[in-house]
Amino acid sequence: MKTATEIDIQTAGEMPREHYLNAKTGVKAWLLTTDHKRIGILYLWTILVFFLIASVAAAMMRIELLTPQGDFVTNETYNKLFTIHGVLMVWFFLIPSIPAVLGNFVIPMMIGARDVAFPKLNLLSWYIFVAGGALTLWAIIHGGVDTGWTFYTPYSTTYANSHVITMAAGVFVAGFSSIITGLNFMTTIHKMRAPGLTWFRLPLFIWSMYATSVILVLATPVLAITLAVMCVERIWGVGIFDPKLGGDPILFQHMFWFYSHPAVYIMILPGMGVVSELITCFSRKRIFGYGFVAAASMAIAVLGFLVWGHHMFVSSQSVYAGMVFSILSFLVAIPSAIKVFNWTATLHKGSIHFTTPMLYALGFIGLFTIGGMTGLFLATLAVDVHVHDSYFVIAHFHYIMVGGMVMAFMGGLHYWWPKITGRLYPEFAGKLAAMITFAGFNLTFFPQFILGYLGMPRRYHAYPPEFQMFNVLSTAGASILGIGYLLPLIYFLWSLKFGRVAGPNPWRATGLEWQTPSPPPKHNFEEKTPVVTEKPYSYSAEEDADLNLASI
Amino acid sequence: MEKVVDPKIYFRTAIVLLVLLAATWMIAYIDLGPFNLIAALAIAITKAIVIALFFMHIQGSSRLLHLAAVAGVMWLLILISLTLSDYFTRSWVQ
Amino acid sequence: MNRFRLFPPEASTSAQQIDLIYFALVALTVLICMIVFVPIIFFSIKYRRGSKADRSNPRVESVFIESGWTIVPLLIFIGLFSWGAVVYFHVENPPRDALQVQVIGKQWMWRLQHAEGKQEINELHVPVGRAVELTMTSQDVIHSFFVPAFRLHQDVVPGKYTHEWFRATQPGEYHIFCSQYCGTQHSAMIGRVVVMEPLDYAHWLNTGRPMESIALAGERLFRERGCSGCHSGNSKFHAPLLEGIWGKPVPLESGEMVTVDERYVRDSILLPGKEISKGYQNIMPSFAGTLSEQEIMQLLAYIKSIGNQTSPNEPAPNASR
Amino acid sequence: MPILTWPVSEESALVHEQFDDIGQQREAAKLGMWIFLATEVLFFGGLFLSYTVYRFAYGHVFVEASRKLDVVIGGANTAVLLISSLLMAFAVRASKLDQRRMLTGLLLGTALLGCVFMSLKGVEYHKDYVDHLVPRMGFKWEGADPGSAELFYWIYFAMTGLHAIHVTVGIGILLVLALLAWRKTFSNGNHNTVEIAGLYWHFVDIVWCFLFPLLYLVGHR
Repeated sequence: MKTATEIDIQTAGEMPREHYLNAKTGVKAWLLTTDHKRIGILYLWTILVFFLIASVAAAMMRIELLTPQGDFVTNETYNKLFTIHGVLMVWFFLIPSIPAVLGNFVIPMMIGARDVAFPKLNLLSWYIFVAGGALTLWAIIHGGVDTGWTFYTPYSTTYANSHVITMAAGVFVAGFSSIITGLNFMTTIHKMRAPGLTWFRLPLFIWSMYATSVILVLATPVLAITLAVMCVERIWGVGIFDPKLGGDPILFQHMFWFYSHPAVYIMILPGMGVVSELITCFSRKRIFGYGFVAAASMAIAVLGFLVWGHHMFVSSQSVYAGMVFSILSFLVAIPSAIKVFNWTATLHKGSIHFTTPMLYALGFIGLFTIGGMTGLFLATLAVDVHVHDSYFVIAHFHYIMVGGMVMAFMGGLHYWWPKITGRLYPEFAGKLAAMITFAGFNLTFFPQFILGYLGMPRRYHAYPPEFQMFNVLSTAGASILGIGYLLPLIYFLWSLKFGRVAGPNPWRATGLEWQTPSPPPKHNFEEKTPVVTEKPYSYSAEEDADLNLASI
Repeated sequence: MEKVVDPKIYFRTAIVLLVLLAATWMIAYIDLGPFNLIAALAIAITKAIVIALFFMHIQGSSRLLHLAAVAGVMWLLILISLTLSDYFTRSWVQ
Repeated sequence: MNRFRLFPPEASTSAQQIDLIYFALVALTVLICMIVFVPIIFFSIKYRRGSKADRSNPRVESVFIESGWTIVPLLIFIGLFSWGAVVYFHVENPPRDALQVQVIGKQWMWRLQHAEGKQEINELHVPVGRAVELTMTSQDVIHSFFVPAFRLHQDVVPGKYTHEWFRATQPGEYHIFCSQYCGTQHSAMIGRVVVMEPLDYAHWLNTGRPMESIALAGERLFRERGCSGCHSGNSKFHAPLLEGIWGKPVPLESGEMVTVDERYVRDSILLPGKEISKGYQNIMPSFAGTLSEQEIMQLLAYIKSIGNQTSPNEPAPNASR
Repeated sequence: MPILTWPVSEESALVHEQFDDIGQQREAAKLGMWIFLATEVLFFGGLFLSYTVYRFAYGHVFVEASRKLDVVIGGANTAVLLISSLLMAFAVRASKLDQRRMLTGLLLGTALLGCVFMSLKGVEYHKDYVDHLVPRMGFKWEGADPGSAELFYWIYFAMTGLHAIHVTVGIGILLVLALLAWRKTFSNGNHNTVEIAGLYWHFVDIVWCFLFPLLYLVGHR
């Protein structure tokens, strides 16, 4: 594989005539496509819709929390708002975003394949995703659900009087979309790698997507059966979680969190994969400790299944089980620590280009470190007794989800935008948006750590007056964060028409996906698929010391 | 042409399975206390392995398929064992 | 209670212990953030694009460093885990001499009852310096009794009793929150704990209508609902006697042994056929639906009181029942 | 597909565009199916977990409740499914040997045994309904602990119901395959689909191998 600088730079002036976007145009061509690249774009537009709805719900909640009294929306509406925010963000934005958008687009190209293993199944997974989303939106329009995204029994089965069954059905259906995506990626990565592309020459994004697919495939079915059993108990009035029959509501929590904790690793692992790509490309250097970072992804996937009990330390789970889950939760933090340290070490002796994706990647490392460390507070039994179900938990998982996953998704989107559309986004606007997002995010969620330890419970519509100052800070931050997310939406659309033509490899990156024109042809590689001969990220910081990526 | 399995293997597998069925049925009529459950599970696991090996052609297939076959069951054991660790130790509190 | 503050009041013994671990974790977080942020900023400046730093033969692999930042965090984590677990174990096990308070969580209010019988709604008056044990259950959904100032937090689950205890160290008023989402008025299900000097507490206890203690109320119910009809020495029905059985193992019809505790007595009241004592028939009527959670707790307090004395009138001939 | 001029071995005509050769395609399909079966194991796993938890909690009630189930129908059903697995295995073999009529017959035979299983199941469900064992639908239980008994029967109907749905889907697939086999779709080398359907059917049989002893033979009869 040629080193970055030798790749002949396609004269950046003109777009390739024939590529996957204009191969077959028309709505029908798009709705019946089996091209993994087009399916990725379909997913991008779909999750954008859900992200906007959930963000509106979040904005309304933040406005409500400006004042201690509940005077912006009623109790009932507030409960429905945080359920909408939770369900849509978790199942219809965070889980599908990197795997279904960037993963679908980039995985086949990165491993030198013409498409995923089962293209028709891939399209079916999008249709199932849209069907699940439609069901969930139908439930929201017809009055919403007020159980929270966790659907805890016996409230969800006996006492809630909202559209629990419809929303649970929507999530049940969307779960199968995740399963199919996971199954597709695992088979693709196992069976369709380019000649010479052994497991230890795979880019780290592929390793983290493989680990994510393992979790997608092994965790989601348990969510499906849990929601199905909850719905049956709600319809028939009798079920295994009903205390009147001697059933145990805690069993629902066990089955729900067996899925939902690995689900948070489904959300963060792809982000880690993207950051590994960005850090290496923009510090022009091979990753530090490739084997350890790849193994850390797999370790997170496996250990992630053993720790769910830390959600239930105060839920009358036995003290001894609490101790088992606590020590296991500490163990799962170690692979994440290894990854962060390895990214930091990669910067050593690199030649660091502060392009927009790099800003997002560095922001990710900063915020993910804080998010990860606050996770240790929740894994420590004694401290979790105090901060469980408080705003400390809210701040923790938003630092990882918004500070980590969404920053990485933005970084990945900016990094592969030239490959997806063939055009470059405006560099200055990109950097501006990244910094606004970073500032707005910290102002929004750092006060919530203090609020959490003060003891403000989560999902509160009204709160004692002494918590007001922190909530006002948080709402102020949320408005800045909102701007930070609107900017990319604007300049990405702008760049579709006016962005400069990017050429095959604007970042001089070494992945296989950069050795084909952008936007790539329908089958990714016109002649025969490339052969891989050496380890990934064969950059040389010395040569690229004065290469100016940011200004092309 | 993919290799084809000799019918005698299929017939032998079916007979073994039916014998195991009869065994699990008969053992249920003897009061072994807790061993009833262990015997029933052992026979059921044997039947599952026999079906997987011969009817589902796991025997002689790639190691990857072996792994995929075992993975689901291993994760189910994780779910059951850690959940039971909660239920068994609830009564330990002094 | 509503003054602005940056840190919750430390108003109970376990509060200090938990805050110590909290500060240790905050210090560790700051340390790890420095270990990550300082090198990033340093490298970003030193090795920025176009800078004239020495970039020859960079290291990309070092098993020594990797095992270093795997084992060191592991050791720190094991230390933190054990510290947290020890404090957790202490927090979860009430001392013997604790004041007994029964808490019933019901959709969107807390009903608390002291052993002496005094009842309170959304309020809890306790003496400073005395251990107080809460026996909690819920009438409908899962709630969670949360007093931030005491670092006290325990879910209240329908169908079972959960326990929590605290020893207040500072007089004053502190918030009670419900922290497990329980429906429309979840955020209205709040109250306050009033920690008083022991003298004021004793005075407060005696004001208001003279209340019969829970055990006395239980005894009254024991007669009114006809329990004493069977469960007494001179009854013509063959039913197990309850004196002196509390905490002792009792043989069941199915051959297993079960210790007589809250769960067993509550289940026997609501589902009499569930665990029948050896040598008895399944003739006891079920009281599910006719007894409220509060009344069950009162009966439990009474059965516990007579269950702890050695049975005065019968030496133990039928102890083998 | 571009019409290739030189004679093509029948196998390479079957290769989808994203695969390089037929071996890779078949191996990928098998791997995909086995991963799907892993998700099915975990899908049934939720119910096996609740069965395990409540069996340890309410063991003796489970024993009485299980005795009221009709073990003869359960045992017969197990035998029916085992034999249908045998027929399915021969069907896969016939598809590889490109014996069209044998393949169609065996597929129909397997589907028929599936229908026998379902009808026996229907009879048994009706008998349970008549015996007042169906939760919420006239459930009556004189024994010790009606709540736990209702839990057992709820789990019984949930597990066997979910399994019955999977058997019905399996029968549907088998009938479609029989039709396609009759129309020569699986001739000259395109036999992998039959093997994939076979994997699904054998999996459904394995699940029943666990359901029968765990539900019908709890403790000793």
